[in-house]
Amino acid sequence: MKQLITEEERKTAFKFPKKEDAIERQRLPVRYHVEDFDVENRPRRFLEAFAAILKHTNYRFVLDHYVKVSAKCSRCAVACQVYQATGDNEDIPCYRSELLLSVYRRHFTMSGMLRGRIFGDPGLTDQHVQEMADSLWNCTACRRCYFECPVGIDHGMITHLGRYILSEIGIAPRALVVSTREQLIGKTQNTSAIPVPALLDSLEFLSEEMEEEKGINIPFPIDQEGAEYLFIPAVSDFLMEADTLMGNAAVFKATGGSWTIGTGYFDGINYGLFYSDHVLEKVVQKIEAEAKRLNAKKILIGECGHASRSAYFFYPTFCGGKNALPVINCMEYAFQALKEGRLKLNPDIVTERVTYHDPCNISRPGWIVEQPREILKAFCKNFVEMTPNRRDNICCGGGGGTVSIDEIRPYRTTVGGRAKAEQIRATGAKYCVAPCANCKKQLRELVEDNDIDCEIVGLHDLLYKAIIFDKEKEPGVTKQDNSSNNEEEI
Amino acid sequence: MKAILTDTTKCIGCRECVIACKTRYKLDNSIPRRWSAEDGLTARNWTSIIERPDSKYVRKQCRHCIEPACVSACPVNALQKNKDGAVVYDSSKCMGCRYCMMACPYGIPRYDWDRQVPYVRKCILCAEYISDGKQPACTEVCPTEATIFGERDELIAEAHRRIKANPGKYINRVWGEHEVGGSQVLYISDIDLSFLTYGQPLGDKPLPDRTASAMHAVPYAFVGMGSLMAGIGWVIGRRMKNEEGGKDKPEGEENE
Amino acid sequence: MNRVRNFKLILWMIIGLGAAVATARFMFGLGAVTNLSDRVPWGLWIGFDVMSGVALASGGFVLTATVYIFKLDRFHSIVRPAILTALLGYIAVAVGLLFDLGLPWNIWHMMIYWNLHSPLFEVGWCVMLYLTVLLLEFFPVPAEKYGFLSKIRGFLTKLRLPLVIAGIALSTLHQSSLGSLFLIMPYNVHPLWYSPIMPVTFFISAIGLGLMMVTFESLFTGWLYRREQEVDLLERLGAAARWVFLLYLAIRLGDLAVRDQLGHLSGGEWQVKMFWFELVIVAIIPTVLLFIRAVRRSAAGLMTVAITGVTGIVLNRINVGGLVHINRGETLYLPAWTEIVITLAVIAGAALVFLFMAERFKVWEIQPVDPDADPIKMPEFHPVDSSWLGKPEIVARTKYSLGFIIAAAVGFALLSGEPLESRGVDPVPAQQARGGDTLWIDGNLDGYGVEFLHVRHWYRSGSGESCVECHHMNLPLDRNSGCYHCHSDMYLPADAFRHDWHSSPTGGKLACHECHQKGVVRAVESAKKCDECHNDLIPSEASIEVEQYMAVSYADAMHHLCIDCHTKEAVPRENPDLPRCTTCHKGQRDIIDATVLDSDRRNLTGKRTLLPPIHQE
Amino acid sequence: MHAWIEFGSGPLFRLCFALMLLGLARIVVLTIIGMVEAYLRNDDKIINWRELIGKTVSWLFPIAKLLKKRPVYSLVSFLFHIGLILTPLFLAAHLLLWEKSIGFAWFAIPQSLADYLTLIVIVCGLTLFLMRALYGPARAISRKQDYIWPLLLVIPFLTGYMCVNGRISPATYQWMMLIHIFSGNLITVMIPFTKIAHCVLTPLSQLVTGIGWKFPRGAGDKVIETLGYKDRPTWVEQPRLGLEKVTTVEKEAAEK
Repeated sequence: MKQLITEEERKTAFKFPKKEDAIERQRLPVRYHVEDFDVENRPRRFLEAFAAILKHTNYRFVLDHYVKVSAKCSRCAVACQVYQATGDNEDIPCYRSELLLSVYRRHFTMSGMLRGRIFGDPGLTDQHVQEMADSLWNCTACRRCYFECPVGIDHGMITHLGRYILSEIGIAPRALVVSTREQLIGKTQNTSAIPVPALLDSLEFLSEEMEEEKGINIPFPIDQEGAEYLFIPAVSDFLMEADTLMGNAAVFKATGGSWTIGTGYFDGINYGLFYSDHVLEKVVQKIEAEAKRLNAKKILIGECGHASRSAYFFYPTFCGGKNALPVINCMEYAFQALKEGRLKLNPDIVTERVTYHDPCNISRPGWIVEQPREILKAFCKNFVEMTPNRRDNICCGGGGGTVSIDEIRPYRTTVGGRAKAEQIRATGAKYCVAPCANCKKQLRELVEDNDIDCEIVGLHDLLYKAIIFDKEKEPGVTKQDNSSNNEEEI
Repeated sequence: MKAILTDTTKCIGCRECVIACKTRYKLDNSIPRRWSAEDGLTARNWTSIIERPDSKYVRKQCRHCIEPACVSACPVNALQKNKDGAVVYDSSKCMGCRYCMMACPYGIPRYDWDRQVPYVRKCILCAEYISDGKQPACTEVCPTEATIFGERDELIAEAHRRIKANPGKYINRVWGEHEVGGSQVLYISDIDLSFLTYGQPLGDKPLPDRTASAMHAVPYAFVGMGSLMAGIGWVIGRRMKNEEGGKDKPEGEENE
Repeated sequence: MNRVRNFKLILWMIIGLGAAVATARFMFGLGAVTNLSDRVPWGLWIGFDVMSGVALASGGFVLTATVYIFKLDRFHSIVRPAILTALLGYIAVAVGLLFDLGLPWNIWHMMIYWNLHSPLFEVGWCVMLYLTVLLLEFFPVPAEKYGFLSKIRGFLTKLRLPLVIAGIALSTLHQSSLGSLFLIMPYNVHPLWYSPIMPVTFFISAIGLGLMMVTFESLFTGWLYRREQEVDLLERLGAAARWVFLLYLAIRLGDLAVRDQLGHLSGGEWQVKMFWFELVIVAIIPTVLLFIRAVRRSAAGLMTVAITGVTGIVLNRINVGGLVHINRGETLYLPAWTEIVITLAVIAGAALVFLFMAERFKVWEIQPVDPDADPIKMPEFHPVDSSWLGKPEIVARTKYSLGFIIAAAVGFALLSGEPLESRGVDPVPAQQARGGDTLWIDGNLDGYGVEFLHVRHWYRSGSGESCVECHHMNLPLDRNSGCYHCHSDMYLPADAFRHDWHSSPTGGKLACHECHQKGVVRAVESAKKCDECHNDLIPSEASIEVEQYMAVSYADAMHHLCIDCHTKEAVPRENPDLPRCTTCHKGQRDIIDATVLDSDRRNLTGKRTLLPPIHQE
Repeated sequence: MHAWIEFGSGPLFRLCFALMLLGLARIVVLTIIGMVEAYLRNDDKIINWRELIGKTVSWLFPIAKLLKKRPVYSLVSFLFHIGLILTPLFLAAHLLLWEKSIGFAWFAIPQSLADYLTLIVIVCGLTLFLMRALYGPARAISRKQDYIWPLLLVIPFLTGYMCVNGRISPATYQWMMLIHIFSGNLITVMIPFTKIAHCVLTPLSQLVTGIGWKFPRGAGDKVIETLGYKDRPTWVEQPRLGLEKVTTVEKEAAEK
């Protein structure tokens, strides 16, 4: 009965329609997650998973509402950068939502019941499931269309739900599933599979490097109980974005904040946000467990859009509502420090033109929009905005987890990110600040593939360069600990 | 006790009394209802002239019984008999059960069927006017003195005097003298007035007496039934306990 | 559970229909939705909702007596549903009464204004007290589910015996007092029903009805939920009920004999037939059937008996409550559909609450369980249309609300607009026969009027365009108003000019100065005349002048129309009698030559126009 | 013909109108019940009211958004909605019908304005239809009913305009009125059951989305349990990284 999806089947099944006037799009070579799942009865299993999810979650009333109000006005088409690039009907947000809404309408409402009875509508077909599978993973889940919908339909949520259902029947990108599996039940407990000793080594190395560069000891506190902030960056920062991490440490050093990195769990990445509420919940709860273990007061998320969003918006949801610990982003922290004058920046270091890319996940809800700009304006003389910007920005093209699927890099850089590439090119900036692990990766590939002369950096990379340490005011604790180092420097 | 005596032989059917009544109580116009065709009384027509064959006219109005069924029936005392004997209506007490309309042997009280806030309406013998020593509107305006107002005893005497004085003209009966305990609106006539009670001959026994016996039994029934049940329950319970003997399993509470 | 769901859907639809009617009842008054009249002030709502409702709920006191006084513990399993039925029955009575009372917000007056002579007062008090007793008796059942109520529950359980005794005593009082209500109407209630021992017969029939109602309720819910039916228990109830019915039969017939009213039975009136029909289904059929053992032991047999018995006693209550009253005059009362709908809706509401309670709390020994409510159960798609509408509560919410609104909308559509205000009003005869041959002009519909040979007048006044000589304008924007819309009373003048309407923005939108000249006191006399604006309202040939804002009274209008013309015509026709009253008022209508009007009268009667019977002395 | 018009504007209209009102009330109530249920099931009770209300208002009065993207389309659809709402509700002729049936009415817009609005609705409706038919993305997402609706909405306006301005009418007044009434009724009754329901649901959309984004805790586990995938990792038993403190914390949690 059980049968794996064979390579052959996938090749024949996954085809994208071609449009003459649009960019010729390759077939997305997404490797779907293959578990021991029955591929025979996909419609039935899809419906069962759908029903089970409707039964236990809150999506039912949302869908009920959406199927009633959807007016099919096609305004969202102008908002979607993927559609603008491909011209493919499948990429119109409303079209994509309708794929799922039509299933809901047919199988879960009175009108669908009547349609089944009177017209003998056979209902969901395997082809339709396949169409959903193809379409839903194309979306970058940037939710720009939500702002364009006059009746207030959040296509992002429908995509979110659709992916959840598909993942329940085993249709989810392998890259996402593999990494979350490592994160949740693997040995290393993080998506990049960094073992703790390696982490400690690299932190020590970074600490030393900072001492060399800045001439001051900037420690990475590990497993300190009772610290005010539990720092949870995207795990890729530890490997690839050392500058960002150093910037974070430097800001804490300069502001004298009490923080720590937990070795029990230190990964902010939450791919559950992209494909499964179940995983989302479990990952968020891991953060909670670590915060409890270290008795932290607040949770501080590093420079990462979806990590911030999944923690900020879902921590109260999954970890005890009102009693949940407050979650803040490191940029909020830096901004607060800057406002209070605890953070001093040298305005003469970064003289090149700088622009700022809003990661969708934190800017779209209006959460972190002005803070990084204020920080940048404080020390970058040549700061320019992209158009459009702020809450109305354009996605980097790697959102919704697509960035971690290496197979589709050409698609991401030529289709998904085309609009973004044009934007960046238009600004003519040397530095593009993208305070998000996903955006950074995607944008780097984007500028590389599109030959744009622009360096993609994190906000804290620049902060690290510009920060001025107030040495007299250095807290006594660190002084004593590292007294020898300090003396040498002086 | 005041009364009205109507001599149908003198009535010319001019309806001055109807208009006077409506004017005095500012009764507005009513949509004619099918059933009001029978006697012309409506919630806004408290008195009416019924035309009988051979140009006979009979005025219909509330009879103001000496022991009124409606007053006895009203559960909230909205209908009361005042010191002059007028049966008056207190709309602020009424709850609209219409038991009075059912109880009246003459079928007098009328209802505001077409209003959201309906009241029971009928002739109130111009109660506030006669307590000031004035006359009811109808008797005041009657051009032929067919309907006159006065003390009940005097009017009864007058009625009998007229009947005696004109033998053969009147039917030898004063309507309202004895029926259901007597009423304060009296008629003498040369035609049979039984159509005012839909052909039913009324006895002399006041209607409230008929329920009184049942009502008097109420406390006894309550106490009697209560103690009977308590007694039976006690006896049976005791017998069952005896039968069960040693087994002391508490009954009742455990089951429920 | 599908059967239950469909049943509930039907109940919700009935309630929807009822909601529409209830809106009309409170917006437009009792007259709009009932066929009640001054001659028939009590109708179905009293006869069924209140009188039968109270009687139907008597199962409560009968069974509590059986179980707690006579200690017949085997009936214990049906005492809870019986108490719940009684409780809901009494609440339904109260709700039904709220519709029937003209001033329902004054219902509490019964508590503060005491009239100890009124049987209705006593009934009211007993119902209120018994309702309280029933609430206290039933309270332990829902309280089982909530731990924090356990103390009150324990206290009430201890108090049960006194409560039961008080309940029985109160029931005895008001079940019989419902009979006492009619003691005051010896001249109204038909002698076959009126009897001084009505309180006793009411009480006995209530006991029988209580037993039958418990049987019916148990069998019906058993069918509904596919429960095991307690036929063995019900058989015993039936065995008891046969003696009650036999006693009832004996008392009814014996009473007739004692009061020497047996002679009425030989009459051919419909009331006699009704009496026999009632007695047969209320007593004879159930008694006979219940004496047959096989019937008592089969669910179908018991159901038949229960239905006949219940119907019979309900019929008895309706009969006594208004149907067989003999002082109705010519007015015949049949309940309007709206009345029936309200009655059904009240019952449907009670049934829904019953089912809700039964599903929620332990009313029966075995609480019915909905298999779909299991939280972890895999949703089942319907095999035919492969749809799944959600969890049971969501399905219920969706379907029932849909049924409710559709039924309510149908109700609003059926409640016709104009007759709402004018139920019981006939079209004015003069209008009805316009263009006909002979009119019977009868403004106040009292049956006394004037014969009018229409064709002759039309011919005399020149035929052709002459209609406007007499027929004047209708109301603006009005198609076929009856005469009474302006001439609304026979004798008093009425307002023809709608000042509000003329000044309202939706109507004439006229500013004050457009009719009232500036600097002049604003009064009727100084205002513009109607025909200055409405110049096309009356054709120029008309003999009527529109100057007045007050329409004259109907009688005056008619007289004005006729006398003017007759006076003018008197000279050329050399007929001095023409303008005299007696020319038209030839006496009353029985004096008019019957043959002249015969055909027309028949036509008119066919058109719902009521013509009074010819009075003959 | 006259009888049909009477029927259409009488019982049929009452049926359709009642269905519309009750149906709209029903979906609003059902949505609110769903919302409250979801809200109670969630742990996260924080709702950003300012944001939600701000977004709702900005779409209900989309002045600022009008000129951003697709300005022509936005303007046409805005005008279409204005006319669609104002004209049926505030036309004097309709108000007279209201006054006749329910006894009161409200202020009317001038007839000339109503005429202009009607023309605007007709033109905008046709434009919207054409835009849908000619614009690629719109065509891609349109269902049959999406094409039918703008045309259907235009019909009563067109016929209504022809009734008022009889000279341009191709058929008699009666026919136009008949079509006007029946198409109006059809639209009225379909409002709560089709996408036109957005007329009452749109103000709730942002709140629905806001609450929808908060998920109930533990739902994922229940879904897995319901689906019964035995071989599915439930993420429940997770081996922890070998630091001592982690395991102790877990043990404590397990003991609790």
